[in-house]
Amino acid sequence: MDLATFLIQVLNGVQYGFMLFLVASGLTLIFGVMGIINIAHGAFYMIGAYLAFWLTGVVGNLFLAIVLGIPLMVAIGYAVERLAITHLYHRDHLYQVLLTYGLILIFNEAQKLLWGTGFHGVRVPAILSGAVPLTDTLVYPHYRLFISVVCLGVAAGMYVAINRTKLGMMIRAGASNREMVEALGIDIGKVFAIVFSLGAALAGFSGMIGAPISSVYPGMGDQILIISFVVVVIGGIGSIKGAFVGAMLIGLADTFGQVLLPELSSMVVYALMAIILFWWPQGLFGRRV
Amino acid sequence: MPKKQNSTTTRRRFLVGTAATTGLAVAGGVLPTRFAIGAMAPIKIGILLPYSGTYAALGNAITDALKLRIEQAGGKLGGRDVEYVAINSEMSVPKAPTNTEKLIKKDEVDFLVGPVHSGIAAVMAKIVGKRTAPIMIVPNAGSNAVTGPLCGKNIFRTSFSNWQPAYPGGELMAKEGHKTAVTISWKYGAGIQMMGAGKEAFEKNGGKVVQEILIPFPQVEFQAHLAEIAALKPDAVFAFYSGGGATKFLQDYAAAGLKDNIPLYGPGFLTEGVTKAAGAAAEGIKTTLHYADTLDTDANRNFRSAYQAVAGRGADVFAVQGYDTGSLLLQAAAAVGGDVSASADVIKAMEQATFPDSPRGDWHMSKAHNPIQDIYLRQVVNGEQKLLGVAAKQLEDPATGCKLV
Amino acid sequence: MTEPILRTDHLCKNFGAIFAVNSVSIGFAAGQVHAIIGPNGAGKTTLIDLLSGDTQPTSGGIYFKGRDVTRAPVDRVSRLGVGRSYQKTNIFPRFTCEQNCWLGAQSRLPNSMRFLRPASSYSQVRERTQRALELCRLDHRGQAIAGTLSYGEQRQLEIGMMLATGPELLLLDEPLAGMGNEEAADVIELLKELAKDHTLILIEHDMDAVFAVAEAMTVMVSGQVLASGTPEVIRNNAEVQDAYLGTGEDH
Amino acid sequence: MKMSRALAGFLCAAVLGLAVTPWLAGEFYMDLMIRIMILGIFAMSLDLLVGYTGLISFGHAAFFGLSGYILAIVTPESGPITLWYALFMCLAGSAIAAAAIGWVSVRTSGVYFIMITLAFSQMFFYYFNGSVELGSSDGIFIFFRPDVTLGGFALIDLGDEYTFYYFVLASLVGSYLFLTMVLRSPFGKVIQGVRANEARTRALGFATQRYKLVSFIIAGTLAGFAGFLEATHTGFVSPAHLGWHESGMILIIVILGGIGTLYGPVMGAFVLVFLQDKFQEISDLWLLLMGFFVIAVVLFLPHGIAGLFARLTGARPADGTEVGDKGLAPTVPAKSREGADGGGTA
Repeated sequence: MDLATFLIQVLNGVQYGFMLFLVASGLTLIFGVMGIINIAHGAFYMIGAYLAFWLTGVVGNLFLAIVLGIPLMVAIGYAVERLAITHLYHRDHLYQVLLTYGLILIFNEAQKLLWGTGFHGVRVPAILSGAVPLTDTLVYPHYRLFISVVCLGVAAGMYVAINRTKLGMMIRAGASNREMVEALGIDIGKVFAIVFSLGAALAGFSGMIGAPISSVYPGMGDQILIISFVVVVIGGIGSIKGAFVGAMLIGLADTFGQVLLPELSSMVVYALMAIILFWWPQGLFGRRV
Repeated sequence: MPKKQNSTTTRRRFLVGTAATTGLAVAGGVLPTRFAIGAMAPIKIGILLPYSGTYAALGNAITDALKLRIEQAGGKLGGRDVEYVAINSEMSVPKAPTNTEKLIKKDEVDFLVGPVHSGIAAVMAKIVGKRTAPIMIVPNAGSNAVTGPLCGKNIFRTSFSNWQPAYPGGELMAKEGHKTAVTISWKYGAGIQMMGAGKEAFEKNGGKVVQEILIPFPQVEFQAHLAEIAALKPDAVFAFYSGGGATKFLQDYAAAGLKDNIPLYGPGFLTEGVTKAAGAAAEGIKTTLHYADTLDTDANRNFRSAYQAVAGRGADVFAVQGYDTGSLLLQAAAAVGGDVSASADVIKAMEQATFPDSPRGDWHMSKAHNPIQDIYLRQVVNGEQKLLGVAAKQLEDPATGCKLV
Repeated sequence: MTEPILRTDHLCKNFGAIFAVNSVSIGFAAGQVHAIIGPNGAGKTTLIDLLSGDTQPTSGGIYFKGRDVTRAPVDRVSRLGVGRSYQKTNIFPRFTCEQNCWLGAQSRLPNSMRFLRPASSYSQVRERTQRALELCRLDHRGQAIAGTLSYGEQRQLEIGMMLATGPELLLLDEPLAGMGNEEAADVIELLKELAKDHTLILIEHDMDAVFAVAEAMTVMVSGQVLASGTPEVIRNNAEVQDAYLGTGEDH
Repeated sequence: MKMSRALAGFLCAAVLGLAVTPWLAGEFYMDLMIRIMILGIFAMSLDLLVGYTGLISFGHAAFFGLSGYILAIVTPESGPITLWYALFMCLAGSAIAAAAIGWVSVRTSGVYFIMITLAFSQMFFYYFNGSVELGSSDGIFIFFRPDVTLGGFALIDLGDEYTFYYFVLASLVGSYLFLTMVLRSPFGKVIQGVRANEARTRALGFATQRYKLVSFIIAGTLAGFAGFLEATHTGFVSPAHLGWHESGMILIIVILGGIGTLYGPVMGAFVLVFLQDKFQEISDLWLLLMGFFVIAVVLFLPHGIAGLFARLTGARPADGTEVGDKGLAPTVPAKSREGADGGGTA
């Protein structure tokens, strides 16, 4: 592997990592603040992608579709939280996994009813359809760069929101001490509903913004779900910083695994996870209990 | 879809009867009973296809076209009504044995149509191959093994073997003057077999495959391998993906700028039914397949308009395979006047079936029960599969390992 | 002076920059009741956690009967003969009292990797369990679900579980916490009885109780030992009065 | 583990019912019962972890599938293999794998345990998925069922459906009795203590990690036994047998049946398989029905069928892990706070 190829692979790994971070951040937020394992997170991602496909068809522009789609995702997240998740706060993880597994089945079938079983592409907005030449044969699409920038923006936005806003304060407090928050007269139920809706919206947003490069098809949420969990667990459950580092590690490990260890490529990320949990049983940035 | 609420109760009564008269049944009392039922009861067609997940579109296309063909012939098989018992395979191989056994033993279907997935095909073939009934018809899964080592008297295929559409593709690549190539596909039966056939043909015709990339199924992250291809700079790339994977591969391949520098070839599935989703990324790609949308025959035009009318979407190769499955069933049932229990005669009729009205052009069964068919050369032009000619005339699968040959 | 049964040597435990326990060296004489007192946050519970093996020290050493147990995990410390109860009741609330004590008793089998015979057929475990229930005065409640007991009974049960392991030394973290006067009096009686054939190390805020049972005392402030000695010495130590006992007359 | 008389009677009747099934039901139902019984063994093995040791494994299918692959590898293409040899290889392989995975996994807890078991099973999945010699994602066949011959005479020929049926039935009863024995033993008491309050169990003098590991190995080996039966039954094994969907499905079965009861998960297998069968007949959208059903179970039947059964028969729980409302009850606060730092760290 010459240096140019190496750098290109690093670029690919980092970009994949950014995409993973976007999905995993919502997952870790819900995990960390509410203590809920939401395996329907991948389904939210899928719904986002389908919304992008559908709304782009209606309004003719992906960006507009995203603007319209996010409130829809928030609404879906809110409804799910109120109807189902709210019964899980005092239940064991086991039941959370199960109930959200049931949600996956329902969302997958609902997707089938609403949008059918075909697969669809979503056009890259014209303004971003160009590419940057990397070598004489290889170019790098503007849209991928755009996604990376957006992901960085989201990461920065989350940092600010969590550290500098009142909601962020409540979220931080809720994560560390639920009783105390309740004692302070804050409606923890409301905080949870907001967090869950935001998490769902983040997943949906990832699906929407990723739709032009992932394409849109049934069952697309299942594939991203497991790898997102790996990211979250490596980083330490509940840690946004951990999710970011985990996403980068997985993105790079997966990319280089494919090239250097083609025989074992898909095992690489799981092996990495096992190794990390062996040395850091709470993930890299997890809090010890 | 006709479901079988009534048959369940019938079956329960039948069970009680069996328990009471086991001796009688063993003595052969079952046969006349069966014929008596056979005269009036519908012919049962068990269908095991995916109706959810990534390949749901294939399952729907096959089912719709199969029913269309039988409806066109009056909705009866050999004068008997038809009852469909469809199970969603969910593309799950672990569930395949149960689903297959259920269709055979519980629903006692006369014909078993399915599947899409090669792994499930192998499971089904293994179960069906041990028995004399029902007769299995594979409307898609291309695993060479189904009409190779696993072939059987009562196992037919109306689609293709993985070898068939891939081999001419490899030839084409060499004929167009390419000396080196990289093959890329998923690491599973179909991918391995198609890449193998393409490589075989390419190297027989003077080419050299410099790298074989197999990505774990069903992963769709291609970036790392595209960079690898860009670094290798082969003359051409030979690829097999299908469905959502194909869309994504084509898009990523184009977006990485490779499409303009390194031409892409492959079995027709690469561009089949994905041109709309892939858009410009699919333009100009040449593939080989046993069907092309724009085949200029009455049979094809009629089929396409009829299918569009009932299904509400354009026909693709999967629909064609479903349609021909219907034709095969019609001929088989007609030959025995609807008494499909006489399986030797049914099999004979199926072996001799002809398909003059097939949208893909006439074809017939090989000794291994796989289509001997034309493979077309197509190119995506303005989002449509443009027919460039016949890549291989009446191509027959080598059927390696089949004891029927 | 005889070699103490348990001794610490410049024991330290810090969480980040904060020293919860700072260079503590104490010897606990065998057979004595040794109380550790001090204001909240003085590091008493952390010290007990270090002694029991629940927490590992940052530096320093712990020696039980001359044996280095500095890094020994809690289960090994327990098997060496150190029992402990927790500040916050720590029992198996869904088990019966008998089952709670059973596990303690069973832990004294050479090992519990035994799969064939029913546990109930081990008569020595059964007897031990029974004795522990009697000692903690819950023999009449053997079949009651632990979670349904009164608070005081749960504290008793926890002592019973500990006794079932047959310890030589008991670490008791505020055994009287949260109890009414009557319950507390019962437990003090129990402690006095246990003191007859066990070494006791206890943290307690109730000074009357402490002075009623303790034969030796250590005062901790800010992770360090302020003073150590007999109750008399401690009571009259000016520094202690300033730092902790304050006016001393509250109690 | 005292059980009520009603329950004991019910279980005896159930076994009797299973014993006569081949004489009453047709080929299909016999086949279905075999599948259910195998799933029952698989589910019981997971119950040992989830219901009695408090370890929620989301990768239990790894052993189920691995054992099938071992059978496929040791079975020659020319003829059947000796039952004892095949069984030994499958069980030993599963046990070794469980020891290796368990050794790493029991160091973690809570969500991390769920995830690390998932990670390991995914590693197995991708190993077999990528192994061309073993059929990659399409799977591999086992052409002959094992048998026991003595001087050319087949003593046990699992190729015979009836023999196989009773072999599986005996395995089911045997597994139940084996696990009951283990749970009554001193070892069983310790793991139940671990589940109820691990910290306390440690403080009482038990090196709990070792007990968790041994429990993990026993459960993995038993899952391997179920996998051996499954592979023998269908003559086929594929990567999907050890995928996370399979692990999730068996968890659903355990919870549906009632965790911490052993017999509950077997009933869970029974109900789920039949329900699937019925839902498939009712509607094309049967997965939608299944989704609502799963949610309903979580919300309204947290103790599973066994809990319902206990309520109906008025069975009194004998110990902390006996019956539904003593099990992993919904009132237990989620032990989910580990590692929550809620951001502020981006």
